Amino acid sequence: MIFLLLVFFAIVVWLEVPGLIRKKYWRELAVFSLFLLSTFFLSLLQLLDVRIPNPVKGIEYVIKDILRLNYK
Amino acid sequence: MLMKIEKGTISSSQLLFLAAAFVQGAALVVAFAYVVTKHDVWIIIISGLAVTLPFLWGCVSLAKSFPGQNMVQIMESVYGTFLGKGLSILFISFPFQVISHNLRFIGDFFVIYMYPKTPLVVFLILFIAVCAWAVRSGIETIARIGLVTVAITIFIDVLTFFLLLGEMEATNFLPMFELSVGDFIQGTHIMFAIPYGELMIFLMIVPYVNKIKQAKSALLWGLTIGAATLLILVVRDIAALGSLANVLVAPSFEAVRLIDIAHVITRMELLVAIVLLITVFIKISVLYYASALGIAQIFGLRTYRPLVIPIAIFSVSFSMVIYDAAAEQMYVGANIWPVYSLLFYMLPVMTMLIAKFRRLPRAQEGVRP
Amino acid sequence: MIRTFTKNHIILSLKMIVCTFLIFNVTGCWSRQEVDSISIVMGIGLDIAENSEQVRFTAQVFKPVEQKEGGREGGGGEVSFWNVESSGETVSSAVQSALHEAPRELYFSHNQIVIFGQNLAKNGILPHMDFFVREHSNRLTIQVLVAKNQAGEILATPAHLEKMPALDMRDLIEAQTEVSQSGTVNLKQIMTRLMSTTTAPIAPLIEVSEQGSEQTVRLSGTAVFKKDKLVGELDQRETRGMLWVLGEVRRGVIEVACPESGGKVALITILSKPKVVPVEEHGKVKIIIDVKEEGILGSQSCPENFSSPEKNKQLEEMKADAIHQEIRKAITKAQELNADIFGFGDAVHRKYPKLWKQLEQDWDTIFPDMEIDLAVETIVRNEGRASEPLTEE
Amino acid sequence: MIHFLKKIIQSRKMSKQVIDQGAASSSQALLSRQLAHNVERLMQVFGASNDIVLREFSFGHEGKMQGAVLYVEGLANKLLINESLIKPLMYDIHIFEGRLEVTTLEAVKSCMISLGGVEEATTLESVVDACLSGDAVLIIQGFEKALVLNTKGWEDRGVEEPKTESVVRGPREGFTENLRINTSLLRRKIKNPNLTLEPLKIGKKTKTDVCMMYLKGVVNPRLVEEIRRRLNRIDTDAIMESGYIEQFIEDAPHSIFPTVANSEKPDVVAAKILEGRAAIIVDGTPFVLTVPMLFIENFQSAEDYYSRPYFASLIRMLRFGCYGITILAPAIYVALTTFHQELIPTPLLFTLASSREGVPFPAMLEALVMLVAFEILREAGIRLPRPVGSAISIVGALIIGESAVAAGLIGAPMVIVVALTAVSSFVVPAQTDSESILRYIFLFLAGVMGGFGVAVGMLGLFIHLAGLRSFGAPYLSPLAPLSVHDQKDVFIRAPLWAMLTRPRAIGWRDPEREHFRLEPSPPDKGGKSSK
Repeated sequence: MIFLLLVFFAIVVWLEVPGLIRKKYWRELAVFSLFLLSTFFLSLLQLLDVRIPNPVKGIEYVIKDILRLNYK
Repeated sequence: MLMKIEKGTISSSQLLFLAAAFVQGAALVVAFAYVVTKHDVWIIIISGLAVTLPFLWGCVSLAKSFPGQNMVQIMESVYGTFLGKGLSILFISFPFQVISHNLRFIGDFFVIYMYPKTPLVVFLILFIAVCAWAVRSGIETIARIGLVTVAITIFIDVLTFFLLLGEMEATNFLPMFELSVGDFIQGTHIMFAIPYGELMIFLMIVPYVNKIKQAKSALLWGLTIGAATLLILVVRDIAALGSLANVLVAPSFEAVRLIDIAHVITRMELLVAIVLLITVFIKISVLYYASALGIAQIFGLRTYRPLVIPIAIFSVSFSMVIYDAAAEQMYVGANIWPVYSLLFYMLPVMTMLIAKFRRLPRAQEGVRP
Repeated sequence: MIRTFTKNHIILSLKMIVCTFLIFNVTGCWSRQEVDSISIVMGIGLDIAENSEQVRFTAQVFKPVEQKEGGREGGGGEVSFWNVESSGETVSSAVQSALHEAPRELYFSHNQIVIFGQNLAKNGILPHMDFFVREHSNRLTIQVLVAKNQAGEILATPAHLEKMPALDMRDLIEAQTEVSQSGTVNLKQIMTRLMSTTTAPIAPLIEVSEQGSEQTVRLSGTAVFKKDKLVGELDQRETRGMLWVLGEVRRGVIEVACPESGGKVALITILSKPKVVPVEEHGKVKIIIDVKEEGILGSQSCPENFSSPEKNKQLEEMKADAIHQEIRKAITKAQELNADIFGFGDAVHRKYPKLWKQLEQDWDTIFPDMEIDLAVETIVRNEGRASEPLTEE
Repeated sequence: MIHFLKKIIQSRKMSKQVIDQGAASSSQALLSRQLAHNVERLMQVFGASNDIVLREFSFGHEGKMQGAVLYVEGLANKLLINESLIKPLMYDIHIFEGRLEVTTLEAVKSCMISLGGVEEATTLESVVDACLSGDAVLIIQGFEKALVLNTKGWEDRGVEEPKTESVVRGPREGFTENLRINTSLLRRKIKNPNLTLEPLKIGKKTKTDVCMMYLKGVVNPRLVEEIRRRLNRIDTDAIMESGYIEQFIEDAPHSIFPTVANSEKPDVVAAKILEGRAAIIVDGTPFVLTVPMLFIENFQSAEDYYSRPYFASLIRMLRFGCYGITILAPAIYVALTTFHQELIPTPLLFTLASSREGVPFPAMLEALVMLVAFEILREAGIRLPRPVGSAISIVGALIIGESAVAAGLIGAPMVIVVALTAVSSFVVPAQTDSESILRYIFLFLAGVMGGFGVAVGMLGLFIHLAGLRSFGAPYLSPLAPLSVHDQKDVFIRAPLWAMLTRPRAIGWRDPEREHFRLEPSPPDKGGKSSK
């Protein structure tokens, strides 16, 4: 599975990066790399069954237990 | 002045259909409101519309007073670069979250009703792949699909409505208005926050309408048509299913399953699944496009295209973790999310007020004749 | 412009390919099932297993017969069904354990009927009903029946016209609209009644009857539930009495005695329309039932001529009286059983939502002594083909 | 890596320049005054080809003048050369004897040669080109110029009924391989001075005549400009057929959908030119290209417009339906039988289950095998000589239809589905390539994901089509950017008197096609005169 993930990300890089370099879109490349790296780690963690903090749980906690604004 | 990333333009009629399809994409989400308001859902569909129309009117007025600028650009010119970027990130995080939620809804629907043994992630990946394709093709392509989507949706909804006439009972709506004020407010809030108010995201698209003057009426009509479709849907479901509509995950799907005319015209539920698929596709694509474009603008990029695939992967990952169970989804959808989303709905209202206060659009016009 | 377009296409097609390959590898072949790898369930019977508290589950599955050369199917007399039996604590576990016996997975989407055995129905059907609402492939149009004794026995009775008993029974239920003497319900209707706080669920009763050496199934009246437990039954006339109120009499024959000479007149119902109106009087509710019926004269065995307006009127009155009696009988029975099979509670709820909040808790005590006004209006439209009866002159 | 790529590109450019220069130096040479020298150089160029005829002769007063005629046998009209060129110069010249001195090239051109097209050539290259395109070249001793005489006359196929687009009602003529005949066929349809013809020569080696035709005033000038740009871009050796041009100028070369239309019928091309399109005619092929192409053109047949509108509309809708069937039928069958058995009516499911019983393959493989078999049969049927072709179809029908089912290899319903698919594919012949490929894609999606896969595939297809453009016109034009007026010619074919405007995406420069109120109405009956 991890191998597949690597292959997938490699293909994404291979598809996107040359075009960006050819057009000299350095800024775009930087942002792209930033996003791709973070998504890569996110999906890697998911594959490894690491519990990722659930943002919805956080929202629920803030609204329900701290602010007490929820309906029911 | 930022360079224009999107070069395409859409016509105001395309905007109308896009907005209508966007609202129609909420057919599944109405289930949140069912839990709260039971057989009076149709009331909150209308009251929610009544609340949303002025809100949306305000949003489009804001866009019109800054012609050619989308929300991210407006906020930068209202709040200045630094604060503007910060608030833009907040604003863009909204569609970003909504994508994942909708993705999860549609994935869960297919898993529950049609593919009980298939892993959820398969649906998420395939679906987001198609959306990514559409987003990369640009807003023009998405807009062209809008009309067909709306036409198919209305056709199928009306068709199934008539085919189900035999199963319907008017008494299912009685007693009317059997809901407390609290439930009514909550229901209206749900309708505002989940299907209707999300049209706010069209603030990212309105600048690309070729005749900006018609954009306002197009958007408001789009919302109304979408709400009318939801109304047809809800009336059909309640009339056909009665109190069962409150306990089923997808009442519209179950209602269509009841169609059986002489054992010949029967088993038509695939139609509903297709309608859901394409309307949710439009909804996700618009949100997706808005977030890709917004992020590109926040970072000052010249194209949003490289961001499309990372956002797709992010959405899939995110929608895998947001809910542990469908019950939680129901609870959050009905009770937490409407409150939470006010944080984002505040943004255009606040921007409008501050822009009025600072008399911003006029000052800018003075600078650039 | 052209270049970017090209590039996009390569990227996207490649992406699609990558995605599909990913999907291929991630897992095997999930929800795929060939037609020849499933058992198509046509009918389900649920009983209580002997000597235990478990559910005995009977599924009638279609047995495909391989087509021979030229497309001709095997001999006509061949039985093309198979009843799988299994038991378990819940319906789901029983379905699972059926796979110990059945080589192919059970497939419920084409299920036509569910039969509850009497013992099981007496213990309550709600625990078993949940399966049919939750499991995705069950449709709400499934017909629900209650067996006079064992459901498995009913499913084992050979069919005469259709290939399978389940199909035969489905047709039988559909044919009931011609006589209107059993209260047929599908899953949606029974679920709606179960979800209501007061309305009592009903279901048609089915039994095996011996006709000479042949066994057949027959519908005989209606089973009445209180909440989800079987409490009693209505005979065929009482059933029709109930159906008049529910507005489900489509066709039916009412026999009345000839007023002057011996013999009977059979009157056929064409149309019927009830009106159930709850009325509040001094904190008490009363139900007013108004049934309108239209029909024709089907046949008569006496030599009287009913073609004059007076006679016709007389006939109409007699018919109204007969219907009145039928409905009264049903009401009496329902009040005896204290089961609101007519949905009067829901009618009150719809009209007086506020009052209902007070009544809802005490409905069990209100219903048996409730005042019910009944009015029946009938019309005899015509006398059929013959303008005068056959008489010996 | 990029540096490396740049290097490659640069080196390629340089080598090309070298070649070009070399070619220029050899053929750009001017003719000399010496006849012998010219002839020698020409023979050098042509080498040993024995279809080159060189006739040297002397003529004029006392045979003082030396001349040579050069032409290619088979391309030039021999009779014409003998009668109108050699004979006047060698014999008729004596009529003038004493009265006129025919000593200049001008005199030869104006007095002696009884041919229509005569031009002067000064370079060796133009002489060679002229020879190879069927002209005769007259070179005379003492002059630096040669005369190029239009004697083109090779064997041609006559105007015949086209094989690909047959009609029941409508003109029977079709384009031929000859560019001139083709343009004349179009000119005969549109007798309008605005019908403009722009000649071009494409192909470094073949020098194929290509000609763009459009109706000035109706066509969008930007479209013409764009076509010209794209045609001039083509820098290739050979143009064999209009398909070569198509592949060099199309908008979406990676799409399975053609964005350039072709037709063999002058009436179809004329109608398209009148709608505001441009035609590209290539010498040597009866297939004329028209651009821009819209997706709905695949479903419009010439006959729709010649027959009455009601039946035409019905057939139009049938074609859309058939397109759907031919790409989706096997996929839907597979999706239904392997994923969504609940959607099959119960009695039909019994039949299907019985017929599938004992079939050894999964439904998807079954469908795949049958579809491939169908493609094989079709290809064989096309390639084989006609008499054998029909035998193939009989064998195919027997093997697939009868034996495979009887042997229990294939279920009978699958045969029906594939047969329906195959027959439907012939209804929309213009889309054969997209049809056969999409069919497999959808089959694959259906086999893997069932109905969801098919629906996602349809969405993808729609996105793809909605994103396509053909020379600036959105491919799904009257549908996807909706144009209400143009709906008159999509699913229904409105009466001609109701189609008042040209398609919005194409001919919007001169939108009015005809005057409205052309609806015919008989004079009032029954006494009241219409006056």
